Amino acid sequence: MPSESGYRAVCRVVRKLEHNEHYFTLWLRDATIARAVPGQFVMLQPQPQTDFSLRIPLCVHDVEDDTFAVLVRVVGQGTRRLAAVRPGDLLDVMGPLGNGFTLMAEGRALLVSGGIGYAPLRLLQRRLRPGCVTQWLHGGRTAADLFPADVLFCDEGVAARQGLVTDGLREALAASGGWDRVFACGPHAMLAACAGLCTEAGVPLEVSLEAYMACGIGVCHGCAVPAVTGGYMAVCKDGPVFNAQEVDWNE
Amino acid sequence: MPSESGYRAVCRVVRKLEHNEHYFTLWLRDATIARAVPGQFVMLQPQPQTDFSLRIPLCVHDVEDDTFAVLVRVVGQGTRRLAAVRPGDLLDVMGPLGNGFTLMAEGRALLVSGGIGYAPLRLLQRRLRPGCVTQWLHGGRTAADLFPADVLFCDEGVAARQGLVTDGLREALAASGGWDRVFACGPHAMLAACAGLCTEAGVPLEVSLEAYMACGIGVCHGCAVPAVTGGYMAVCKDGPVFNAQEVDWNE
Amino acid sequence: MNRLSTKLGRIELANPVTVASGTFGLESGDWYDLSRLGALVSKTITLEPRAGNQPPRLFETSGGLLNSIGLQNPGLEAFLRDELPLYAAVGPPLMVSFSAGTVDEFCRMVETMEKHEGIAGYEVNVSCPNVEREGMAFGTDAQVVYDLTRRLAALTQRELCVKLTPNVTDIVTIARAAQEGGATSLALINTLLGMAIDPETGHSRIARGVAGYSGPAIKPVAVACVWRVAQAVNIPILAMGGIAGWEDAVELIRAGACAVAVGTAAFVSPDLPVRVLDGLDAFLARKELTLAELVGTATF
Amino acid sequence: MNRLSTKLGRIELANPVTVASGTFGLESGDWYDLSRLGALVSKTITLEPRAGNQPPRLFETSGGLLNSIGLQNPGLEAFLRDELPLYAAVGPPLMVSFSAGTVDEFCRMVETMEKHEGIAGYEVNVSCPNVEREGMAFGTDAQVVYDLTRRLAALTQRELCVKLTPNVTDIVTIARAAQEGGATSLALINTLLGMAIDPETGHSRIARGVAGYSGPAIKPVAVACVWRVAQAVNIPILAMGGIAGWEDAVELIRAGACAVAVGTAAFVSPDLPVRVLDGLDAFLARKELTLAELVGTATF
Ligand SMILES: Cc1cc2nc3c(=O)[nH]c(=O)nc-3n(C[C@H](O)[C@H](O)[C@H](O)COP(=O)(O)OP(=O)(O)OC[C@H]3O[C@@H](n4cnc5c(N)ncnc54)[C@H](O)[C@@H]3O)c2cc1C
Ligand SMILES: Cc1cc2nc3c(=O)[nH]c(=O)nc-3n(C[C@H](O)[C@H](O)[C@H](O)COP(=O)(O)OP(=O)(O)OC[C@H]3O[C@@H](n4cnc5c(N)ncnc54)[C@H](O)[C@@H]3O)c2cc1C
Ligand SMILES: Cc1cc2nc3c(=O)[nH]c(=O)nc-3n(C[C@H](O)[C@H](O)[C@H](O)COP(=O)(O)O)c2cc1C
Ligand SMILES: Cc1cc2nc3c(=O)[nH]c(=O)nc-3n(C[C@H](O)[C@H](O)[C@H](O)COP(=O)(O)O)c2cc1C
Ligand code: FES
Ligand code: FES
Repeated sequence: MPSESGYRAVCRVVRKLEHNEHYFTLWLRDATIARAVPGQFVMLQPQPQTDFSLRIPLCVHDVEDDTFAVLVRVVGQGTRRLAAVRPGDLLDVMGPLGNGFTLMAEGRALLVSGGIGYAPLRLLQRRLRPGCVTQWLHGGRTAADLFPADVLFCDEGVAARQGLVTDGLREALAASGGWDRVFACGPHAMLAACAGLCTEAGVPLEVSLEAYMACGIGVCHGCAVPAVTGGYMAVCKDGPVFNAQEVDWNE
Repeated sequence: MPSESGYRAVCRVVRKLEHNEHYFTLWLRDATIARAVPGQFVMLQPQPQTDFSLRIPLCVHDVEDDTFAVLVRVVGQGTRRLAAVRPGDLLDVMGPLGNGFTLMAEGRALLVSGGIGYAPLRLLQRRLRPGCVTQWLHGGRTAADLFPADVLFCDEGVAARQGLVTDGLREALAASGGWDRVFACGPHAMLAACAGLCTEAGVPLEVSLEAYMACGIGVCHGCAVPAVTGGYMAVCKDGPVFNAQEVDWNE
Repeated sequence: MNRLSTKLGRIELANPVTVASGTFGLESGDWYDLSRLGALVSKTITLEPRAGNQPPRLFETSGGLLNSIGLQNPGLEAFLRDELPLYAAVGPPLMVSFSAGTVDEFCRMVETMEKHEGIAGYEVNVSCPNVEREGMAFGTDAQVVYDLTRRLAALTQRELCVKLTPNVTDIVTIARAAQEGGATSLALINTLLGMAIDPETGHSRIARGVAGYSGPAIKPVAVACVWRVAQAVNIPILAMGGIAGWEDAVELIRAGACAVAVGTAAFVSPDLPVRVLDGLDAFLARKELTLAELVGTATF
Repeated sequence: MNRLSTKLGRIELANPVTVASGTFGLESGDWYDLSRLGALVSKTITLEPRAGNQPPRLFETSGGLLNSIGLQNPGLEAFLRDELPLYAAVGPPLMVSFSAGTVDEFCRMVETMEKHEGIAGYEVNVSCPNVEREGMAFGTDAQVVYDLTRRLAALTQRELCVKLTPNVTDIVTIARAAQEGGATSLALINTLLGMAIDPETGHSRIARGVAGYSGPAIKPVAVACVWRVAQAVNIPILAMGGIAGWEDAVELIRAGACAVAVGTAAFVSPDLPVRVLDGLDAFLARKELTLAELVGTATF
């Protein structure tokens, strides 16, 4: 994985897709960051910044030549400000940061996402495809949270199955054929449930975690996640991708 | 004078004139505020406000039917933010606030301004005109600070006389003919000098003062200016126009 | 609006929203119906008139405001004569904020005020950083606060609210002292100590140097103070410090406040108190909670 | 860059800009040439390794940051073995920030560090809650600060800088106590106490509740503390608190600081320390001043 420690660039927004009032995708141009591997993230700051606010951590959602995409869910002031960005605008980006998912050369990979957890799995799915069989289960609380995947779970709308994406995971793990690895990203409770199901089924699970971040590079110890071995790991530096067994899901 | 206490409106910017990189004029539509008399001011807030910042006090520079103008000098964050406003945008305005200049029905009035002190004298000059003889002396530190007036003072450019506007005032007061009243607005030091000259010449002087403001309506006691009688007056409520003799210029 | 009713010590309030002393008060009546407030709080009054501090008295910083008004006020006599009747006409219970340089003077002021109708309670301002008492506010010494409160408590059956400064090592100690002295409620927080200097010229932005710091920037400090004090006392808390929207009021109430006051942010939006009130009401309706049920519900 | 040179007690610094303990340190080397800094300051180290506090540990507020890291660090032994050599390789003098729960433990740490080269001085972090004082920080009690400083001063000829908390009634008293005990410089300010609560759920934004508040929102408090302390002591001050640009550094220097540290704002711009340095240099050149001439030039 490219260790671009210390890389920071002012990137131009080349394209913006507004999916609905809650989600949008920005495509930015930077050849170095576009070398990101699936699972890595960037720390992004709208330019120019008039008042103090921390950078926003966002997964690399996709890459194309010298451009990369972030899929953003609007949740608060920072993401709202980002939603006002227009093509042609410049953004100050640090990255790519963190580790990445295990890129299997072959085998059967199950992708499980909830809500904005969809973001990092897009690039993963594209990179796994050549040699792997993949299935992508995606769940959303409302129809606005749904994106293209193999099976959708939602209590709203006609395109999706009723219920939780973890119900889908349970079924998929029980079905014959088996899976070599599960990759999951979504709310913490969903990931904890995935961890339980995969442990039971004996299938390795890699999760992409979120935590409140300040530095994004392992300096501030802000993004701590409890380790099964005691103590804490840094989501930004030791992750954001973890083997589910490394994480203490009970704390 | 219209006492529009408690009037507050969201006004549309109908026109914007950028004079140079330091000054611009905004025309806003609101019939009530457009009834302002010369010398009154407004407290203006860019909309929507994302983070806390006080309102910006600005003199009513001119009025036309149901619109009014403010002439703004860019000096810091608030005025910089205001400089980004575009026609069609909305601004939250409180006003008109404060008292006004004495509107002489006839006689000879001398207007003296320095820099952004030009702002309130525009409307005054227009309102005095029918019955009064007026002369307007305006001074600027640089050519960018110059606006149309009868005599300009500046150490830069060809259109202006060298020296300070107070030199012009001294001459004008010494010249035959005499003046019934002087109206001045500008930096504090300039106004103090004007006060000295007018006292000497025995001509009444009205000054429009500035002070850091929070409320704009006489509540917070923030905009204090020392009174000759001891204690303080509130620029926002007892002014912004004062008889020069009311003010303690030495403090 | 029954769900909004609350109690500040000895007085019942129709709702928990009021204005912070020294910011928008009676004058807000130009922007909204003042009688909608749960209570009114006067500017801080002193026995004698005060001219206030030399200007400049204000400076805005990122997210906050520095002020050094110096308790400019017309003095007790003029207040009782000219302003009290105006407050009384509005309706909601009035808390008179007052301050003094000595314990005796505090007492004399209460004795005088006790002779007047239309005062529901007192907000004892022992926390103003802008008046000289060897540079330190009255409210920084637990023993002094206890003695003062005990003397005042003996003089009145009205609500006795002590307003605390956050500029102390342990606000909990001071809060306990006020409670033990007989305070029936506490108001917190007054301004932090702050200062700003013009980098270009070196001039202090405020003539007097160190000033009082308020506004959204101090909200986290207010929440921490309210939370810590609420754990330690059993008298109600009137909270203020950086409220700029109803969410901030909810935050302070969850931290332990029974009532809230809007200060600095109302300079920008004079109708903020009623917007806070309406927002709080809608929040309680949505959560199917009464205000009393919301108080102190912060969890870890 | 001669005009930038300064002295922090016993050590000469090529320039006054460093990094605040616990924020960007060595790692900033990925963004700029670390050797340009006037000094380096380590994260706070404790005798034993510390896992730190339960997450969430961070929350952003308007203009500021709440943190509750809980001094997560690998412990003194691992620090001396793994990190000290990295600092030494950079060049500028290193101040090791350290903390402990008892006076004896503070002393033992200095004794151990004295045996190692590459340490120019100590930043004694007395602003963290500790065991001997029932959760109150060491740095809130003047007598404790005096005793501790005196014990430490006897153990070293290196720079002895005591880092003070603003969460006290009178920071001047504490600063004087440190000076009398033998501190050769002071660092101020550490974080304010702050808290935030999710209005919707009532959960504290920080697992542990009350946290440390830093960033631009606390700058006016830092300026006031530096100004007041500078009037009262004659040892140099290393100032921090909300620096987000060179103007803020000028403000703190005019208030009385001989050196400044960049903290929270560097999370947004890792190269902020050198931008502050360059801006300060340009300012001094324009004003035809040396840094020493700028120190304490605030006027009223
Ligand atoms: C490694 C990582 C990758 C992420 N990838 C994506 C992504 O691809 N797309 C996306 O939309 N979001 C992603 N997030 C979450 C995103 O960073 C937050 O939603 C965003 O920072 C919220 O900022 P805000 O100012 O809009 O919200 P705020 O108003 O600050 O807060 C809204 C909510 O977001 C949480 N939050 C705020 N700041 C952070 C932060 N710095 N880190 C984590 N949570 C925070 C708060 O706890 C709160 O619940 C990722 C987070 C991490 C740590
Ligand atoms: C009654 C009155 C009428 C005014 N009329 C005009 C006008 O017509 N046109 C115009 O361009 N300016 C006018 N001003 C000045 C204008 O209000 C300030 O320039 C503006 O508020 C500065 O805001 P800022 O955020 O851009 O600057 P800041 O970065 O906040 O400060 C820049 C400078 O402006 C001063 N300043 C900041 N805020 C205020 C304030 N609230 N009141 C006074 N001074 C302040 C500061 O002391 C500083 O020196 C008037 C001021 C008053 C009091
Ligand atoms: C301009 C101004 C004047 C104030 N005057 C007083 C006062 O007279 N008495 C008092 O107790 N508090 C006074 N305060 C403090 C406020 O009542 C309040 O405690 C503090 O500002 C924190 O709340 P806020 O952040 O909402 O403003 C004043 C604050 C400001 C900004
Ligand atoms: C995430 C974080 C961690 C910190 N860790 C320490 C520490 O270990 N030791 C210390 O003395 N100060 C620590 N501080 C305080 C800073 O060094 C500094 O004193 C304070 O943040 C004020 O400066 P600022 O506003 O520029 O950040 C920390 C601050 C932050 C934000
Ligand atoms: S965000 Fe600072 S250590 Fe991870
Ligand atoms: S600005 Fe508040 S009294 Fe004038």
